[in-house]
Amino acid sequence: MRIVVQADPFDFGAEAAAFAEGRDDLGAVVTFTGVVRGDAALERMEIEHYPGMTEKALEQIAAEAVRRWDLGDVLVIHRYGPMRPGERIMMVATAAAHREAAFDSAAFLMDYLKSRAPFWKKEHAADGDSWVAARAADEAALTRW
Amino acid sequence: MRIVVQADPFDFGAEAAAFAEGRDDLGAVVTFTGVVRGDAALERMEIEHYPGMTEKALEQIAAEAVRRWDLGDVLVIHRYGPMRPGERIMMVATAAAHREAAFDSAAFLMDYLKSRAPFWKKEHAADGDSWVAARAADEAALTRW
Amino acid sequence: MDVLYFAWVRERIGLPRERVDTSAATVADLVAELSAREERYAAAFADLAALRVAVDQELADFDAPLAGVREVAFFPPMTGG
Amino acid sequence: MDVLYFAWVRERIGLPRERVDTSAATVADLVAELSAREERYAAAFADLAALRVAVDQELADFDAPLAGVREVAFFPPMTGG
Repeated sequence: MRIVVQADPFDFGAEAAAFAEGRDDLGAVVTFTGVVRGDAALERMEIEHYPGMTEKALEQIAAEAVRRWDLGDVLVIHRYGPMRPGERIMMVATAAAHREAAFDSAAFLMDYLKSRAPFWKKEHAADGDSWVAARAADEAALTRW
Repeated sequence: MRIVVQADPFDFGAEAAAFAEGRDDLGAVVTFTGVVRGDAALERMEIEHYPGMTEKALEQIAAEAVRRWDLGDVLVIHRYGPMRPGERIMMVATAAAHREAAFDSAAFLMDYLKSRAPFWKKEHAADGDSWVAARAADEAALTRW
Repeated sequence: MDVLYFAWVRERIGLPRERVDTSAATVADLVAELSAREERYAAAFADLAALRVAVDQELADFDAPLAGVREVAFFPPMTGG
Repeated sequence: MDVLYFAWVRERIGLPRERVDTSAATVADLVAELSAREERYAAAFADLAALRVAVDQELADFDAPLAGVREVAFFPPMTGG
């Protein structure tokens, strides 16, 4: 299990390739990557976080995934600070013997990370700045677990 | 949409990094990778396929995913021939505006690929060879879509 | 038409493909015709529930008609991914 | 104790953290105490349904007790991922 919170970009290809590499007990690997979506007006996205609590919250969420599914490995990387449209914000990766556990645990990590890890997105656009509002659908997604 | 059927290994890290790279309309990217699981006795796995029909079946499955979800891109790579435990057999990748579509379509592709694309696995072990039997759970998984 | 065999069906029949001249109306008729030929065919086709069939590279049922068909393939349930 | 503010709560109050000497028994008491101080606090805490709170870096409710607590943080619903 590896949890990384950093301002710098991460190398998604290298992280994906190294995750669970050569492990022959894990038949299924799932990755999810979040990317800054842009529209004509968006100049940059700024992610604020709560140093200390962020790492703790991500570790608790990952530990809960490991408790619920039989996972061979879990990776969470999340950036903070300024990012441009098209840049990768974060990734999770899960590895399990079979695909159901790998898919479900990755979706679980994302649902909890969205609504329970202390990150806040602010959009800086040509026509002004605004904090991204939490989606009701994201809070509702937690009830399925 | 890209469908690749080949005997050679593929570079998972490079494929994952290149998929939907820089697309700022796609906030969510999911990958699934299947790996040869080993146990003490397994020496190698051999995958047989049906040239011509394989490509056609994978294209139909990917087209159906694009019809059901609003996907910005889809990738399917599947190998055939001999492989050793720990080697990557195949991958799928999906990209969408939001995570629900990316997760669901990747799981859909895997469920259909498992039971509807003409691949057959044979295990070569120290104590003999055997064809891998289809799992009832894999056929049952199709009913959820 | 061309008849193709994959995985253990290929191994049991002993060849990957063959040219078959037939007037069988359906896949099931073709199966009956081949099974009558030789024991190895009868053995391969003994349990149709354990077999899948593709007609011109599309999955089909055993009652699928063969008129105009160029290629029929028999194989066990697929195990990709 | 240390009181931290994030996102628009931080902007509205005008600072990221401060040291508060308080005898508030619960988070809700602390909110009432801060709101009584100055208009910017009252504005930030006007709608508690739009706020979340963490006590010693764990998500908590507004009725959570503050005895022995070192750090309380206020922020809007989270939007990571």
